[in-house]
Amino acid sequence: MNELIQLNLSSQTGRKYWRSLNQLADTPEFRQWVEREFPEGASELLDSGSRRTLLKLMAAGFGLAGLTACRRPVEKILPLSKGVEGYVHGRPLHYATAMETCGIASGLIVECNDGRPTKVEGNPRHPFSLGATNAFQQAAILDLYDPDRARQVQKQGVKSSWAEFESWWLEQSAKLGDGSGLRILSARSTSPSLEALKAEIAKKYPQSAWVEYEPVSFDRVTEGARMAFGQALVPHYRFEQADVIVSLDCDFLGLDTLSAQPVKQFAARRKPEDGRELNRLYSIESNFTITGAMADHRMRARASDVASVALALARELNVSGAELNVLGQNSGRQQKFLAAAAKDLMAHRGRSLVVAGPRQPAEVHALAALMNQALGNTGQTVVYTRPPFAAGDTLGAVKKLAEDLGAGRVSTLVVLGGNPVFALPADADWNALFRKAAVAALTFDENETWKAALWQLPEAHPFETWGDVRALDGTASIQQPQIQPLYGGRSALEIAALIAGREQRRGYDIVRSYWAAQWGAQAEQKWKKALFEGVIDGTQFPAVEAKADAPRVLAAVQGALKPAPAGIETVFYPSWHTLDGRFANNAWMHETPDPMTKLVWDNAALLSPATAKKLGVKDGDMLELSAGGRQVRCPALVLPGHADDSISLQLGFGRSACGRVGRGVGHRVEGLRAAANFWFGPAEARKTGATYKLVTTQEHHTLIEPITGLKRHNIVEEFSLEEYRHRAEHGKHEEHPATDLFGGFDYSKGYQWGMAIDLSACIGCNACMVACAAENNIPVVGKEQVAKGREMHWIRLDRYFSGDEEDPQAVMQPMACVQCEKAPCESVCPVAATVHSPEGINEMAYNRCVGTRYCLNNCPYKVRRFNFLNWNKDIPEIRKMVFNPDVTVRMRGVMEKCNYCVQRIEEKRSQAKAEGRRPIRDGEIVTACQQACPADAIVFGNINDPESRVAKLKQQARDYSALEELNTKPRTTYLARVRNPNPELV
Amino acid sequence: MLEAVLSRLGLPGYEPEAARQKVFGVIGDFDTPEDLLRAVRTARAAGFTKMEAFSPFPIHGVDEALGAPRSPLGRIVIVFALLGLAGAVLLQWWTGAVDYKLIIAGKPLFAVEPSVPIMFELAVLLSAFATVLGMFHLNRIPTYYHPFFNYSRHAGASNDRFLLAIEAQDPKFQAEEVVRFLDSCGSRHTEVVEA
Amino acid sequence: MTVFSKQFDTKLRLAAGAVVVLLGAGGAIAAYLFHPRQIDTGYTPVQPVPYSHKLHAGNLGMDCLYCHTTVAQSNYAAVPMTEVCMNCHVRVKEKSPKLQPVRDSYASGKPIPWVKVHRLPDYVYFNHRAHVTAGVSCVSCHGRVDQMVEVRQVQPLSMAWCLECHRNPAPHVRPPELVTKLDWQPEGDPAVLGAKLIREKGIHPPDNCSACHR
Amino acid sequence: MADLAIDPRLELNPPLVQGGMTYSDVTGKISSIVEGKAPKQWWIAMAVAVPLAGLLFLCLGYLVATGIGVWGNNSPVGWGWDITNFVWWIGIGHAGTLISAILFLFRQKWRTSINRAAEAMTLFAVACAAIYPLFHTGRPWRAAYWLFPLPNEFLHMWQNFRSPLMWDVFAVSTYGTVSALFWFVGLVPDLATLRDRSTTPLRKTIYGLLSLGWRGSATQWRHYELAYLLLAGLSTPLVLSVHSIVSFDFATSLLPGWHTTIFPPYFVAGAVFSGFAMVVTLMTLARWIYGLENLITMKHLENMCKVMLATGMIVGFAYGTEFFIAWYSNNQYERFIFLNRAFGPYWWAYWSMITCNVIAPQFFWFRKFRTSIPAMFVLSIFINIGMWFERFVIIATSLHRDFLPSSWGYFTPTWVDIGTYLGTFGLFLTLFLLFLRFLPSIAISEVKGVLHQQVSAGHAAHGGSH
Repeated sequence: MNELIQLNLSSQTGRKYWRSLNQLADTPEFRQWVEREFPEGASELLDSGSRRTLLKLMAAGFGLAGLTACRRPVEKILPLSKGVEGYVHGRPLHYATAMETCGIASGLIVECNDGRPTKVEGNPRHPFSLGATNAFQQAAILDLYDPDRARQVQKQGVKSSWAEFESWWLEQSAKLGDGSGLRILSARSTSPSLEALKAEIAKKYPQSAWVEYEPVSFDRVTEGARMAFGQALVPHYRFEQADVIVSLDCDFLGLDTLSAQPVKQFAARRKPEDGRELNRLYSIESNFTITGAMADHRMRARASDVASVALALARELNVSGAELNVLGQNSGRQQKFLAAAAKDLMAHRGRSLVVAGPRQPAEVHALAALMNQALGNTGQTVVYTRPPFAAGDTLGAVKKLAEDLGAGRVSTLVVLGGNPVFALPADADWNALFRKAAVAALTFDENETWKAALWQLPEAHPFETWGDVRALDGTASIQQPQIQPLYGGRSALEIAALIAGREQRRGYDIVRSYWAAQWGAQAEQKWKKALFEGVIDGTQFPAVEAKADAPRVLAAVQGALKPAPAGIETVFYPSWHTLDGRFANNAWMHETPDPMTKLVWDNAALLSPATAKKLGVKDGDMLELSAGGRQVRCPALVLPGHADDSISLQLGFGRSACGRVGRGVGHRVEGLRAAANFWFGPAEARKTGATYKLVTTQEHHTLIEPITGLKRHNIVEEFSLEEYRHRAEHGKHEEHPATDLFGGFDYSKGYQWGMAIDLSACIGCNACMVACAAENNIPVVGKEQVAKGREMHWIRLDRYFSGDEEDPQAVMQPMACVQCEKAPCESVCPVAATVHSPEGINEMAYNRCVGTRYCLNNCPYKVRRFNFLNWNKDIPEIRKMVFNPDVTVRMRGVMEKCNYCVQRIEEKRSQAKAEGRRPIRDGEIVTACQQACPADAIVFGNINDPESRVAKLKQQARDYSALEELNTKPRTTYLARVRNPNPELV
Repeated sequence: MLEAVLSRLGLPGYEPEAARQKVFGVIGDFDTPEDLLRAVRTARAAGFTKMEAFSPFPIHGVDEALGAPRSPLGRIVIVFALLGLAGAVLLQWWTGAVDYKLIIAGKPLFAVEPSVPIMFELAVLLSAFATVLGMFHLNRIPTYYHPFFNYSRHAGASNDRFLLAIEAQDPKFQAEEVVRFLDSCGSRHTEVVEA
Repeated sequence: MTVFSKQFDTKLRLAAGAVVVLLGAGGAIAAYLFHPRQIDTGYTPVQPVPYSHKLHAGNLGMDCLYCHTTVAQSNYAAVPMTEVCMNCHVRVKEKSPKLQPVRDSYASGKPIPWVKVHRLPDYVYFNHRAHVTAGVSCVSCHGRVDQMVEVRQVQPLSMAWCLECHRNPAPHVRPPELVTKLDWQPEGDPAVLGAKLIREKGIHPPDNCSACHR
Repeated sequence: MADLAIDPRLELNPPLVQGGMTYSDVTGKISSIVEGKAPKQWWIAMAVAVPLAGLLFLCLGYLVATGIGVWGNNSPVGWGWDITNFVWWIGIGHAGTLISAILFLFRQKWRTSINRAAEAMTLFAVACAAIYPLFHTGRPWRAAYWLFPLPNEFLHMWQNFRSPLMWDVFAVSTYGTVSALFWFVGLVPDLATLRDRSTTPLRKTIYGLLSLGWRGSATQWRHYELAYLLLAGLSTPLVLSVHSIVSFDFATSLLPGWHTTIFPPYFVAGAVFSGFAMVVTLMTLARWIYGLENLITMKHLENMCKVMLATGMIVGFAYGTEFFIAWYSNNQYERFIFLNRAFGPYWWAYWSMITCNVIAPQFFWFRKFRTSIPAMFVLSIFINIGMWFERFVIIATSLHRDFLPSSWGYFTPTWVDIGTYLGTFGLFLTLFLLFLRFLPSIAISEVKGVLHQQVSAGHAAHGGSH
């Protein structure tokens, strides 16, 4: 294969891959390659001609992409032998499916080009996606093609096969009897079919136990509900109904919800033009999260102090009528804050909301529930349904499992997904415990768990397998495969079916039969409908009438809550890069900076400037953290606005057994995480004296210049609601009207593309960055190159802090090429490689560019990206299958940048022409960033059409151009950030 | 064969025997520029017209004394300078505003201001070539064979001697006459030089 | 005495002259040979199946769209699936040895490895749909395929060549329903009709970069 | 003989040719450099220069094979040492033509014994400079021909003549060509001298061919002098235009610190400044190696020191003006960029520049320094360094902190940056040493011309004898 890969270096586009399915068919290289890439059933792959196989075959074709040696390379065209319904060569196919992370499911629509899934979008029909996606869902597509996935059934590292495993299982199961020796440890699942299988297994092995574990779980939410209402329930917040929101350590816009829904709802109330009153967000948190950044008022408090803050707030709200005695002492400032917040809440009875974060103990959730009840929000802004998963005391179950394993009571342990050995609480030495039983582990990559298992089974990617999921509100979706398992992996469902002793063990049969049973008669068309729409109607859970007996609950809460000990504490957070470690081998996620710290390719111990001073550390100083006799090391990173005496740690780094991308990236903090301090708890922090290189994509974090101390205006504009109203009445006042020195091109005719980005809605969640990378084949450069300032993202999120360093405000600004009508980059290019289209797009002709980088120097927004090296050189062949065939893969030495997804524009244009040369409708063209954005902060369209959304937005009083005085006439303008502060607190 | 053609054409060095000139002229050798200048003047007075002086550096007045016309080089250069200027304008206007109308920074397709530098550079480039090549042409160089080099002391002309040649074409040319004449002018070494 | 003979200058000048002439001629020849018209046209690879467009499209008068079905829907004018060949060839010439590869492919499901004739660089995104629906005939780029026994590239397909038509499309635009009538000629000057259609349908072929390069 | 044309202004005091040399002494002295054996110092110098030149090609090879990423360039600092060195070398390349052309037009006879070497220096400096614009591009193999307006049947694309880089292409190539012509024309009579002096047929042939059969006839001198005058007249505006156009690369951008109207004069002055510094550096060496004290006299050197003092003052003034305008413009970005130069992360570069360019030349106020070979040698080196820093400061410090604080960065060179730069020195020295060895490094015929005027002036002074 090597020589083929080398030849392939010359290839410039992903499109070529389909073109050259050619040599595939018979060459010996291909056969070897298939053997290597698809060890499972290579033979049947080569012979059978079934649809999926053929599509897979095409995909595999990328392995031999374009042998372009001479002037006229002999290229071949391999049309299908027999037709595939709905497939037109060159047109993408879209399939609805769904994906769950940590038990939170979202509906997706996946685009497949010639059999290769290449892009993920949200499913507008799905209540938790509403057409948007988050960064992780965007990046999931890359994991599909991860060459380092588990790709071969093994028995203790020795090549084996599914057949052998199944026969092993048969004899093993014979010995299981009532199943007292059988334990199943699975990742959290909401799959109805799996639920059914669980029941079967429980019937077959009454003494067996099924443990569900997620390192990032929402158990405390349901437990809180249990405390308040006596039953495990999931609260569903209706942020779009709430005028006032108080968040108790809940990053509901970020990693504490893992779906687009809350953002959609929240952002809908941050757009003053819409006529609806702007909502007001009070946030109480220890880490500075993007929710905190969106807050109108923010209180820094250690995670462990949030309980007392909650009590204080409850008292202010006079929840029970009875006097509450509050733990600890809240400072005067906090008192003022809480008083104002409480007043605000009460002023908006039934239209307010108190939300608590999943890190907070059940008591706080119970308190929140009581407050909402007292405020009459229950049934209005918050409704409760039963959880779509088996809620319970997971940590207890895990503890029990450890004991059983230790005591040798477990003969057979089946691990279904996840990476427990890496992520389970550190109380026990799981590596050792796993040796005490016959462990069969189904894992996605060759991770720590895989290494510790007897049977090592490759798990299929959600896009490779049939399945079903339930959204948090119960809405079910069918998960349909986009491509056959590239490495012959199987799904948890299929293994469960094996354990349950089913005859029908193919995912399709399992899911199909389950739903057939549900539907009975018209199963057929319901199935078709479900597949088509991506949601199964009528599956949503009914709201539960939840009423809490306030005094009793309060008493319980008071009894349970203890004052938090003073001193340093550590708090565990999911990571923006790896989530809980599952994306640790995903280069896109590693290179996408953390929204607040802008850190890439690492995790860090975040602490406040004051705490840093106290510990005598600065950025990059290695800290040793210890708790309960366990130590971990993690480099310090100062985050303004972080709570004092609190250290935030991100999970999912320092993977010892991982693919090429993630191995040894960052520092493992799970080693500190026991049941006792599962989310937070006291710890000692010590400076080790060692230092570590942390790389961020932003060097300067405020709009205040060093040396002069002046603030830079005209970059990010912010108004308070009053200022905005005043401005809206009096209209934009032009300080110095710009005059042109020379006439220019007339942009008044035809389509004129433009964009408006609403800083008031943008939460800085990175979804647009990853979506852009996926859509535009943006390369990954790695930590060292980012350190040199060579990251390639076409759209970046600039984050600026303002105000005092200890307790600042933050604002996010998505910055991509703003398509200046008078583009400074164009006039300086000697070879006219970047010129303007008559429709106002600043075009970049890669194949003309010679790479003088003059345009980069002359771009005031610094949004141009240069291929300093051949970033695509060492990409494994299989990884190239993710390339978007409509976008050129850039070679070394050329400049690149955002072009408003011109490939999408041209596609719609030619479609409109084909349909009788009709005009392109407003909203028909959607850029990748816009499509992904959960906050609807990005609007694209034809500014020449006064009726278009974008044209209307550009009429708004808060519309402005960045660096306006340069008179570059940007086509992308910004809508100023509007804050809605409580007059009592300013 | 080729020889024959060349001699038919009578190209330098291949002239037919008959046409071939025997004597180039008489060359005298002087110590100082002043002596040379004086010699030239006397020769002119004596009515000699076809003369040439040779010196290691230009001597002011000699060419006047020899009665040489003004050099036409200046006029040649002007012409080429204008050509360069016009060429630059045409290049930038035609490529930008006619052949491929690219919208660049929303600027006019052609304007004088940004065209000035290249107009200037091309004008200078062409005139420089005109100057050098024109000079070569007027001086008939490169010409590697010249009867002058047959003079035994020609090397002095590039060192510290100042030579005067009275050529055979001169109507008043009479070899021994001329030899005597130059000696009389103070020539250190006079000899008849064959062509 | 100089080292150069009486004849040296003449020889030198003649030699120089010769060099100049040779270089000039060489340059001219190279320029001609490397012109896209020479290097890119005429490519006629041997196909795995001796399929004759002349026979099918010409003599039998089959419409291009019968096989190249996706031309109006997709960027690509897909090469037909083996199925399509077999629609007829299960009955017609079902024994012909020439058709063996086709029957094999149909049986095994393995594609027939057709050799690509019209190839564009990877950074060029040509869209068949856009051209065909605008009324640009197959013949404009592919020539009289209906007269070709073996398909041959007849146009350079260079950027300069594309621009020619994009700047002056009139001679190449016809009513869309006639695009596959390779022998069609309007009465009178095609440019006149073309100009009319362009006006009516508002066709403006772009000549900006991102029209073809993305 | 009073009628002899003698320029009355020629009060050559002290005489430019000393030691009572005669015409043939001059010829002999200068030719001997070429004819005799190369001195030890020459071989030592070569031993240093050639390996360095090798390093250049090594680095360039690695660069082309791997990509610009092997340099320290990044975003926002798209240009680093590459363009810094380009501008620096081009600047150095100015003294040659300037000395030759402008001083010639001003009838500054003292130019004669240094102009030849200075012109050679120009050519080699331009050669070194020209390397960068080509190799700093991401795809040099394309840039090599896409930068020139050649009709192209494949692409049918033309250049963007609005781009200052395009102007550079024309300016630099024109400058190189014209300088080469100027230099060669000047060489022709001296090559004839070498031809006539040479003993071996090989030398006779080579110098014979090079001297184009020059005879030194009055007719030839007539056209020759006019041609030389015209070339001087053309080169003078050219030399001024070249660095002005180089400065447009920056002046026409909108970057604070670049977007400045004083750049053209400021750059030209700087170029002359550094050019003369380099001439002094090289001349003091050549003088010492070949014992040319009588031809490159203290007067020559002192004059050059004066020029350095003058241009140094101009440059210093420009630095001041920049700050004043930045303050006066009341433009926040403009103000910041200049304060950032002096007090930002690159303060050290800025203050090195000030020390070398503004403070160092002040010593030339004192005759003692103007006439001390070691002093002027050291100071000229200082000035060369200072001028390099000037370009670095303009390019790197303006780029590294521009409009959006979010995209600020920092530039650090890699070993390839350094290797390439040292390499250009190797190339430059190698070429210069070869020139010294094989061509007349001083304009023989011109010196004789001066000597002649000296002599006749002498006669005139004595009331003219015989």
